Amino acid sequence: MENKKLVEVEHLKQYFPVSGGGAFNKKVVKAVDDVSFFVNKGETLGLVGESGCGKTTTGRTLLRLHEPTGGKIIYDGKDITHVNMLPYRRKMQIVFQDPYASLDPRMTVGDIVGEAIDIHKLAANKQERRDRIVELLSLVGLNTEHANRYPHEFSGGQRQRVGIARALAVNPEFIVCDEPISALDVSIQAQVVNMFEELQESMGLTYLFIAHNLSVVKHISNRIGVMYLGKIVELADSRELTFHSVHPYTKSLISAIPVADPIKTRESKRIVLKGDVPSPVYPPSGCRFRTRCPYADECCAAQEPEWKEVSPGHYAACHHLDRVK
Amino acid sequence: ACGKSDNNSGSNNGNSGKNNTSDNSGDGGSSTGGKEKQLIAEIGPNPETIDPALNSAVDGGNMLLFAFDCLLNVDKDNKIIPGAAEKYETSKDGLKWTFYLRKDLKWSDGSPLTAKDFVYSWKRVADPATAAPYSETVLGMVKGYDKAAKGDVDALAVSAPDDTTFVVELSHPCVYFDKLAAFATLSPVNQATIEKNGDSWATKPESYIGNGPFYIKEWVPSSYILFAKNENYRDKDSIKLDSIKLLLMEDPNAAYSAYNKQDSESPLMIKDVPTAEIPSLSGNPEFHIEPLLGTYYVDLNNTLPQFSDSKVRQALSLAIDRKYVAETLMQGTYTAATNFVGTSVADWDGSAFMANANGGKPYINNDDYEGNLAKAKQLLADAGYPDGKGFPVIKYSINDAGYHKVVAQYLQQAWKKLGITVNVDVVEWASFTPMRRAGDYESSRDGWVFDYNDASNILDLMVSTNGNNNAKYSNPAYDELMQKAAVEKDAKTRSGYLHKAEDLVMSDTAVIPIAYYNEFYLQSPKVTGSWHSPYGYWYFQYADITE
Amino acid sequence: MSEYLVDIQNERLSFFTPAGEVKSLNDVSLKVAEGEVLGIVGESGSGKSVTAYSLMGLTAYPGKLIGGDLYFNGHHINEMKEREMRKMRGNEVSIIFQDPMTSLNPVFTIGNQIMEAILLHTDKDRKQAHDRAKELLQLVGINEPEKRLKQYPHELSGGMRQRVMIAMALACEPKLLIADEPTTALDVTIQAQILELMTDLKKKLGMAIILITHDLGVVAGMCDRIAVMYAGKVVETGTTDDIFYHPSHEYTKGLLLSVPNLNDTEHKKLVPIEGQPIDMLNPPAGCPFAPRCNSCMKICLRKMPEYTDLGNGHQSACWLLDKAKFESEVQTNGK
Amino acid sequence: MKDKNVLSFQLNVDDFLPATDEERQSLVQMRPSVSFWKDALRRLYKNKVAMVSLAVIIFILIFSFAVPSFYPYKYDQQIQGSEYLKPMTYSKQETALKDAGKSVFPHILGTDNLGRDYAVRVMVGSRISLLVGLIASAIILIIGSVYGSIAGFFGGWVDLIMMRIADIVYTIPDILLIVLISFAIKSPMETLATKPGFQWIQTVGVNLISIFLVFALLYWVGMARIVRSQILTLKQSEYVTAAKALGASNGRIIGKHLLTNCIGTLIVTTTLQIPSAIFTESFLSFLGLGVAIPLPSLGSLASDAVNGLNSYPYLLVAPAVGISLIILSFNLLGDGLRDAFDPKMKS
Amino acid sequence: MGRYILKRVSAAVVTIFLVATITFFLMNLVPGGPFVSEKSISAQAQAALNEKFGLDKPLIVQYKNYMVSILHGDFGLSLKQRGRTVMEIITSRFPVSARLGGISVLVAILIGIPLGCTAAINRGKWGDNFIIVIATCGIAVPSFVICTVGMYFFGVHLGILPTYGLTSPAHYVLPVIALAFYPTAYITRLMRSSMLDVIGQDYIRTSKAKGVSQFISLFKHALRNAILPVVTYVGPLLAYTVTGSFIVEKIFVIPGLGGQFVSSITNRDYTVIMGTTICLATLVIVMNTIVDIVYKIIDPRIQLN
Ligand SMILES: Nc1ncnc2c1ncn2[C@@H]1O[C@H](COP(=O)(O)OP(=O)(O)OP(=O)(O)O)[C@@H](O)[C@H]1O
Ligand SMILES: Nc1ncnc2c1ncn2[C@@H]1O[C@H](COP(=O)(O)OP(=O)(O)OP(=O)(O)O)[C@@H](O)[C@H]1O
Ligand SMILES: [Mg+2]
Ligand SMILES: [Mg+2]
Repeated sequence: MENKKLVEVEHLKQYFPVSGGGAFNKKVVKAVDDVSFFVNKGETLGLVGESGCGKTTTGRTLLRLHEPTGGKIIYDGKDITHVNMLPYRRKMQIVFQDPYASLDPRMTVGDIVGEAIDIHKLAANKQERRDRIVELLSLVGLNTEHANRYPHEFSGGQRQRVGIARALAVNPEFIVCDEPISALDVSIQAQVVNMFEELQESMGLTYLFIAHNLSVVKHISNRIGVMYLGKIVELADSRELTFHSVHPYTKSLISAIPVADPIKTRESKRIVLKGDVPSPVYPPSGCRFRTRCPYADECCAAQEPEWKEVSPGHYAACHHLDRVK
Repeated sequence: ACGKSDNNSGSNNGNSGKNNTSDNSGDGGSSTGGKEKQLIAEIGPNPETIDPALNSAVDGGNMLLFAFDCLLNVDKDNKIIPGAAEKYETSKDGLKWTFYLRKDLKWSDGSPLTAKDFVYSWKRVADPATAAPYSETVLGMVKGYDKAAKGDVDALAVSAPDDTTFVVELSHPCVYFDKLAAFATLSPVNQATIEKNGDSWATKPESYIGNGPFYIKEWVPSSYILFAKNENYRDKDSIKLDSIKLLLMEDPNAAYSAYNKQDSESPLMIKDVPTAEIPSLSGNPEFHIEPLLGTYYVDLNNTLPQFSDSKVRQALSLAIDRKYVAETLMQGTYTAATNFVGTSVADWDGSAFMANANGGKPYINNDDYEGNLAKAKQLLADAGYPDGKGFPVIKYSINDAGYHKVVAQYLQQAWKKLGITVNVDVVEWASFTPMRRAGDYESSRDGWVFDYNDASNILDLMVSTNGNNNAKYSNPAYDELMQKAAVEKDAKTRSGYLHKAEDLVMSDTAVIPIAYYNEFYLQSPKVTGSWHSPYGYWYFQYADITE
Repeated sequence: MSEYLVDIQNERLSFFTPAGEVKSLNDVSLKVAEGEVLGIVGESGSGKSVTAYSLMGLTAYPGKLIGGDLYFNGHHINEMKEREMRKMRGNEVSIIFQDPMTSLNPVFTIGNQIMEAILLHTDKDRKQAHDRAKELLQLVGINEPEKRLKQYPHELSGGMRQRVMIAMALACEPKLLIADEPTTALDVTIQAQILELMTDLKKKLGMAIILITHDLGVVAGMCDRIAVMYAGKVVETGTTDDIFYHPSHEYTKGLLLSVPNLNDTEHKKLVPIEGQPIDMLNPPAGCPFAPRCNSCMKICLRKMPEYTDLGNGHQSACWLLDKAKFESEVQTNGK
Repeated sequence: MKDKNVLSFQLNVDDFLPATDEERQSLVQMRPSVSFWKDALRRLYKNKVAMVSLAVIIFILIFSFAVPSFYPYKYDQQIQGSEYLKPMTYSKQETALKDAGKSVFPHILGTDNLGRDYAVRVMVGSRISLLVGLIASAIILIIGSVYGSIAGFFGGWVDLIMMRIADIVYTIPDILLIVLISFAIKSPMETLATKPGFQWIQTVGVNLISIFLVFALLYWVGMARIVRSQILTLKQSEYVTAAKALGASNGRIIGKHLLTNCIGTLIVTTTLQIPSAIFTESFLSFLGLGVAIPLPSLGSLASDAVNGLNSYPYLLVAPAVGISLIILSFNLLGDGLRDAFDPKMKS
Repeated sequence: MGRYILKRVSAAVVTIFLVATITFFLMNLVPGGPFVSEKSISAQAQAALNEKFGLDKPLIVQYKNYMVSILHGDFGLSLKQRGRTVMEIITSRFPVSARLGGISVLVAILIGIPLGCTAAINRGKWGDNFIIVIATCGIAVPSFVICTVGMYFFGVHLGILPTYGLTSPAHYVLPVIALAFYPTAYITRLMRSSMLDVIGQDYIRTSKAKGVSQFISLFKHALRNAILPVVTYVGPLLAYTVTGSFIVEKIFVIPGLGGQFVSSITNRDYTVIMGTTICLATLVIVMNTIVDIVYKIIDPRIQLN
């Protein structure tokens, strides 16, 4: 795998105003707060974390679907934080979590897939457009006949294929996959995961793969970042992360995953965290995980932990890496 | 000498003793009690004002008759009889009128009423600051009016040599001045209350002081006005009713339902009868159709080229089947017109003005419609529009009330027979009058109800400078005739001028008279002793209710 | 009558929609013993929830029970009046729904909602009910219960709300708790908390639980027995270990294979179950899983297989099991 | 299957042969493809009430638009002597004609005060009322949906200001505006009416056009609010984000994705607007601001008839029933459409 | 809450100011004037009147003067009803309209809500269809038809109800029926559909699962949620009923504000037009604010902003 950075974000921040604030001190949700990472060409970077920790926001801000509050986005060496995105819309695409909400119910599947072709004028004539749609549909395992149908006539897995076909229509290099499988049945998830892998192989795609199911992310990703409350707390090679995680949050996350193996489950000890994820409007001072962390002390409350390289390519942000076992 | 010196204002607050207005609006108070005789009637909607000087409406005038007593009154037979003045005399040249007031006249609050009050009241009418709409009509012939109307009120030649004598000097003779002296605008008003309360004196029962047979006890705007017997009235013994309750209704259906309900709350008389119900009322003894001094006519804007030819106007006039309009479309509530002045208007000698017009013949023969129509077609051809060819579309403007729409639609049909197309333009009322007055129309409905029983009242309209000359008829010969009539002191000669003037109106077809107004109303036979005057007033003052 | 707490026999249930009859449950039989935890797993739309709701008489509007017998704790549900049913609900059997966000009434306080069930089924007065509610909140691990009781659902986090739901369900110490995907809407770490809590409570209170989920991982640690449903049918039942270690139905096998295992050190390709779930409006005559089954046989398309008993209560409905039997029978019969 | 087997299952070796892919796929029936529209229509078809309403509307359309053109009487034809005939009665002349052996078409609903056949007037009146309803609703639909979608889509300050403007428009007295507009446009309209092709202006009257203008200026607020709130939720949809990610312009997103997805709401609100427009026209007839005479509208017929209710109750029946029927059927059709377009209402 | 109300008030002031401004210029653009009568009055008198009421000044000056006097709480004198102040007219008429409108809306709510709920519970059944048909008819019949027919039938033919005025409870019956007819029907339909929505919600299922009876589940759990759209409708409705009662007021001879509003416009009684417009605009805004607050009380999730 060539180690050329395709996408890079530096100190990315995305704050959303929330209602209820006064005129001067507007309250904000720090959905993404100073996040830096890069994705190499042809690799898959996984992003996991609990609901509301800012995964989706990271993905969308990366595509400038939100205007970033701060930081830089670099694509293929070029800073795209403030440029006109239209040319880049052909290179960066997104696949959504909800296969029901992400397809316009009033459009045929053909038109949904064809919309990108229309916008970027990728087809010279109607025939060409139709051929291209058929090609795309067959790429994701649907057939020609499906082009004239409406999304509600499809099952979840098929819809997700349509969503992928739509993203592929512009021949992108980079796709943000925002929890593309979590709304699917267990029996269908594997189909879609396999398809992502096959497409990556055949088309040389680069993914940012967002999910909260660590086992799937681990399965598909080369490297994984773990997010907690707007920040990345640990980032490493996927196997390194699953077997040698150093951050207490990552550890508890891994232990919390239910294993489909009764004996192992009975034997293993879950690390059950106390409490809930704090509100991103009022994040805890210092280390954001400290309110639920078994190792937290005053130091954690006072200071934000720094980003440390634990081993080559394995980063984590925690004051007590030495104490965590 | 300043006329408003009367200092009886000191006793003016004493109204509380008699008027005893408990302020519980709504339930009509004790007036519906057993023995009390209350007449409930409907003579129109909420009056805009009941200030005698400001009123210009018939229904408002009717209410003024209850609350005020003018120098002279009108009796059942439309004769002028003494009112607040027991007698009057006119100087030989007809320029000086002296009224002798009765002794011991009192306001409704008990304070004395003198000739000075009349001086004040008349000057108030002339005062431009009052902006009385009728000031010119009723005082235009009084000496000094022109100055008074410009602000110098004291120039008006009205004076009170003593408490019971009231003298008016005229600038030119006016044969019908006695009728004006009975006109509600010239009612005496109480200076003290006006000065104390300003314009609002006429809005609150407690400050509304009059000298008529009744005083206002309660007024709930848009609901009712309750008049109670005035114990200070000069002739209180002939008043049999304890109170009159006027329902201020706008909707004829409401009035009609209320009348038909026939319970203790129902009016015994209603003025607004839904027109569509009239056919079913014919023959009903409670349904009255009585003449009203007034004519319903059509204006053709004389300044427009298509109407400048009197042949055209005549043709349009002749094409109308007035009998059909009055008797069928207007259901007999109007009378087909044959002249402009109207039926009941009196001539100089008291005979009917109409009987002496056109040598005793009607100007328009309503019995030969086919003949008229043929003549109309001929006239139109003569004017250069055979079969209406080349004649522009006529826009006929009306406001939406009464029979206007019906007549308009009939005209569309009638003039179509001449080959002329009519478009009807319904204009909202507040814009309608100014539009017509500005001559900003092609043709429109019009009408006039007399203020006083003299042909000049309507004939004046056609004078080229008259503000109500909506047709913009302009004929120097006519103007001259009317001018002569205005200053002529011999009644007979004057009448001759007026007849000539009407001849001109009719031969020129200055306007197209359609029908004469009648008043139609429902009145229970229980009401006795009341009468309806051709000015549109109901005299309930001396009425009684018999079971 | 039955020795089981829950005994569902050949239940058939359809939804009569304008589009046609949706045969949601086709001959479903289930049994739950007292104190036992039964897991029901299966695809979305396979009828897990409908089964559970029908047990409580809560079948939604166009749905109708058209066959079978349902017994709960000695009651014959089919014949119960609405009034008797109401006495049972929330008292002998309680339910926790999938989505704690929408399952609590947004306009009433938590306290009000918990106390409602207590006041309804016990003789406690408001004061006592209030105390009981507080106790319940402590039981499900919510601190500051006094304050929480006065809060509205939207002021609580998802995990907290699900605890409230559990507290509400436990209010009258039911004999059976139905948990319909109690953790699907929650985060993994919160899911762990809730599962832990349920395991604890089961131990403490000893009630039977029906745990509905489509995540095999969730049932693995908690359940005594598991029923696997597919398209309105129970295709396999057995003890947890039987299902995980000796799956005999092709769907169960596929399901186990298609989940990636976190502990795999190698990158293995996943083995998905190909195809799409069937349309319940036109269920096929044969085995509903046949179109997606890799070992599908001609008979599968035509006929629904009978249950084959594999011992120890392990039952499975698959022609492959019959095939084995058939072949052995053919061999022994020697033609 | 003739060869019976010894097994308890009456089976055959062949049964256990692997099934081919085709055989398997044949089981997976895909439902016949139905477009969104067809699906909605199908549901509408099944809704008896809506279909009856539709039939009534079509019936009314025929009677108001087609029948008057060959009806023996014209709406403005005054027959002197035939005033206020009761239904199915004849005037003297007509009786004479009949006696003379001529056929006289009966006055099915009688005649009015000017001797005009009431049946044809009611028909033409419904035509006018329907036109008022349809055109006014169309105007409201266009303005309201454009305004609402812009406010909802751009949000923030744009939304704030646009919605405050809507509040203000909502509060301005409409009668005042109607009077003003009918005057302001009078002379331009009349000049226009003299031009070939615009004669109809004279027939329908300037008042009616000003009613339309007032609808255009004032009554879109309700529609705009509804559309806005729909857009506010719809714009959060992932398919809108998807379109953005594809580089779609704002116009394309509003037109192609947002408005098409409000279509159910739009249709329903519009059908419900029709009655309110008819009501407004009849209210204005009550104020004397309605259609130009002699053209009738149901509102003006009814308000005229109200005046003679005691003597001619039958004159009220036809227009009142007409108004009620139109409003009823559009309302019920609107309900039906809502159900048909609402994917949640599949049950 | 205090801050919220402050915010609303300032927004309201701006809205009312703009409405007043627009109305002011609109009404002056309309042809015709207040001092028009069939008989022309003299030029002097006309001028005197204009001067008296300040109509002789340039429009912009009139506007300024008017705004300034409003700030001092002075709405001026009626131009048509000589001697009456606008304030007096409004304060005498508003209570009448408000009482009538209030009762009508109350009746509409008291009938509409139970009817709507009943329909929703019996969805698809005979009772539901019956209620729906009745309610739709209620929407379809114009109010002036109801008024007149009611008046003739109950008032005149049967003679059991008074036909005009508002002096006793019996007097209220017909006008209230006429005014409440449409809103009752509307609320019934609104209630039914929102009730159907709510009945399908998960928390209703939860309440049933707790063993709550159908009745309580409906009236405790569902109603409070389902009533929100009705609340939204009722707020402006009350304001609308006050203005929209023009026809009813006219037919039943009720001295209310609706009739006054219409007649002030047809009379070009400028000061009264302004006064009533401001009064009604205020009413609309106040009602909307109340709705928002009631909303907040009913639904704790709502945040006032
Ligand atoms: N457009 C927005 N406006 C305001 N707040 C937002 C917006 N989008 C997201 N947020 C907030 O930002 C935070 C992060 O949200 P985000 O959707 O990125 O989380 P996530 O990790 O994708 O969660 P999930 O797993 O639920 O999808 C949340 O608290 C969310 O409420
Ligand atoms: N109200 C309803 N109307 C029509 N069909 C329904 C209704 N409720 C359920 N169904 C149908 O019944 C079948 C079983 O539904 P059920 O909710 O039991 O599935 P489930 O196994 O619980 O799925 P999930 O995992 O998605 O909750 C589905 O096919 C569904 O379409
Ligand atoms: Mg997300
Ligand atoms: Mg379910």
